[in-house]
Amino acid sequence: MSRGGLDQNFNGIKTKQLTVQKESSPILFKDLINHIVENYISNKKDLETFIEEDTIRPGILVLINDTDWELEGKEDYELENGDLITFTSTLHGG
Amino acid sequence: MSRGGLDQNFNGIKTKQLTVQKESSPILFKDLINHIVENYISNKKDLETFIEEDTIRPGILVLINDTDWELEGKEDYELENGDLITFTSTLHGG
Amino acid sequence: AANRESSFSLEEYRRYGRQMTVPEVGISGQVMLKKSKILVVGAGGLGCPALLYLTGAGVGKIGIVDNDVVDTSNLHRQVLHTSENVGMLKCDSAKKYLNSLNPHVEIVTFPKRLSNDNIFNVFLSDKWDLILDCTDAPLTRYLINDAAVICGLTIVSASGVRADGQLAILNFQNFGPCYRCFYPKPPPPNSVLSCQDGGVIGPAIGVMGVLMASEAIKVICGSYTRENFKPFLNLYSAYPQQSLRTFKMRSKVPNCQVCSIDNDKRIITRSTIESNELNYSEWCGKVSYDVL
Amino acid sequence: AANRESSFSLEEYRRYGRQMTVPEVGISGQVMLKKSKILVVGAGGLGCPALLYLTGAGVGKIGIVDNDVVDTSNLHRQVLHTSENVGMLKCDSAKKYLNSLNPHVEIVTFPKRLSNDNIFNVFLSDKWDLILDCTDAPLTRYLINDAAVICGLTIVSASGVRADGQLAILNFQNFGPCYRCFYPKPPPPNSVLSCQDGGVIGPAIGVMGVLMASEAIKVICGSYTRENFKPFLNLYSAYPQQSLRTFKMRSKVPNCQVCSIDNDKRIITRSTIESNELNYSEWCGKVSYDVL
Ligand SMILES: [Zn+2]
Ligand SMILES: [Zn+2]
Repeated sequence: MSRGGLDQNFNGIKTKQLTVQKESSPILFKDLINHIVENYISNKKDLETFIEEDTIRPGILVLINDTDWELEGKEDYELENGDLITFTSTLHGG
Repeated sequence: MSRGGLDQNFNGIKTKQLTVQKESSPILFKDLINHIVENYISNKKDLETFIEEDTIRPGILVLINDTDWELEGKEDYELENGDLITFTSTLHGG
Repeated sequence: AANRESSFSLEEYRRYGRQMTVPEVGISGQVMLKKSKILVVGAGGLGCPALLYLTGAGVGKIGIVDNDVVDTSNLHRQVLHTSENVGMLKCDSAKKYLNSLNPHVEIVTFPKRLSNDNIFNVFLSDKWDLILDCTDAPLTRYLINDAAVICGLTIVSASGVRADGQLAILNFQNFGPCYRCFYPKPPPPNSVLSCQDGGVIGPAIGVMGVLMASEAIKVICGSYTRENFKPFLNLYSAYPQQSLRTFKMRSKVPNCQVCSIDNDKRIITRSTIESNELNYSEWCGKVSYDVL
Repeated sequence: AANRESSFSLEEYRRYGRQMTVPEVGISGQVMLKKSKILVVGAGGLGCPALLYLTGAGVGKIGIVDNDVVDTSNLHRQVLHTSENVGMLKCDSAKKYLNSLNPHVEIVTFPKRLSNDNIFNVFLSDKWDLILDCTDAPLTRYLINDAAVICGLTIVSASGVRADGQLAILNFQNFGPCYRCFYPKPPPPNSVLSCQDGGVIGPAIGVMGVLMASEAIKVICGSYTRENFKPFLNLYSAYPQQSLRTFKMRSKVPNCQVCSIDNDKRIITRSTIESNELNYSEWCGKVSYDVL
């Protein structure tokens, strides 16, 4: 699910299978964001690194399967079963 | 469709979209082999490199999507629309 | 200089023959390589392998920017330097080896740390065809990106930490997206994203440097054109299985602060940089900083 | 030798510190690297980068097998050799640089071409933990595979031509498939698959060598176990977009002529090799040859 620095936010978990439930379909990307914030981010500082103005911080790349979420409608993307979501930030080493 | 030396057999074509037609379904891998032999292999020497005893030569690896065809039933694998088939042989450089 | 003429000596034919017979390079590509000038910023974990393969490939002129000296802790991954060269400037250590690898390549060094004050001098010191960003400090990436966009230069950019890496081609022919299009905002200072020292496995960062050399060859030889270039990001991971994934990325962002087509949106300019209005301060160890 | 003890000097802590902080290696992995002995066959396009990163990483002992001398036409991709070393044995040229990169690593050389007569001497010359097959002649790959299986050695094997490469781990702990499981039959002589000289782009073969070093580190540090190891084949391609695909491969083939669990099926043995019953003759330039 996450890679490149960001896995620190999630206790070092790199790939995780999530089940997001909601009363009415479709399930949108913004529902996934809420689900992650509520269930996987434990402290406030990590929250600030990940979220800004109720969406993913602009410094973080969100990739839906093999495509930048900017090309997929961002928060309004309709999640499909089996979608692979990758979060990545700039890496700082060289 | 092909990579690593074998593309020489197909006039340097590396990836090609094929439409295999047959009167009755399912279309099996062996139908694809016949289709390739009939339509894409121009001379006898190339045929010997590719085919032996009516199937793919044992020195050639056949990969169906991300899996060795040995794990997928070989000639009897039922082709699905959009399957990516890769042929590769041992490469000889280092 | 004589070594950037378009004809080859017999020795050069021998040296590059195996590479010229590959259709994607060809003799015409070899000529383009010989005529090209590439500026490599950073002679560390990424720069070492990139420099080795670019020098081997016969790039005409290579500039190396690095003000750091070789330290023992570098040597597990910065394989162009040796134990005997500990304490020497990395750009000098690199130049010495590269000259003996391929005397046909002109190597020039810039033993300085890029800053608001000197980056345009360095980037405009010659007609560079391409910048390789092999640096290890995120804010330097913004500085390099901004100056390259303003100078109209394409960047091959990579980075890595632990066992992972990223690679992208930025500002391709002033037409592809830039670093700020991808990352408009640096992570907050002292966050887990910025200051950790995660360590790094030698061949994991090494592979990124070699991939950069391949991309540089592809850019110089004209494999990418405005017609076929699609913005992308590669993610490499060494574990559990080595993988290199390719992501289709956004185009140039219309309101990007440095590369926007719209003049009014482009608030980062040479003068805002050189006047120090824009402060690319140190990434770590400061509670606040001021970067656009 | 003293340099394979499990304690580290302060200099070694400094040298490997950045690598030891990566959890996948750790201090225990660094100890395993120091205690390990790796035999690298071929100091060419694959061997050069693999040797650089394995030496940097602090493998205890490295053997280099190569009877070839450095030629100008090698230098675009065999970046561990220099123009000054043209004419020198590749294993000597490599050893000289590697000693100065990391004096803690013991480098031994075997300036010979592996053959039916000498391969067991070389493979049994020490307690090697791993073989890297960095050779460029397909029939040598069969010879190395057969001897490694018979000696119970795991192989990290890669190859490449033009802009493409392959990588696999073979005979993993005498449990994974071997080269003959994948390729039971070599292509017919003089076919397009065997004799063409396709040329090669430096960083395309270079990347394969660096990937081999990563796999070697993973094998030595115990990242792969009998429980988690899944047979795989990596295919790298530099064009149009750099890609590294991973394919899930067959397990050990029951009737493999060299690695079968069934004694009766294993018709390739040390004695069939040493008696020259099995003739791994030259790949090209012969109309017929006799290999199982
Ligand atoms: Zn931009
Ligand atoms: Zn076998």
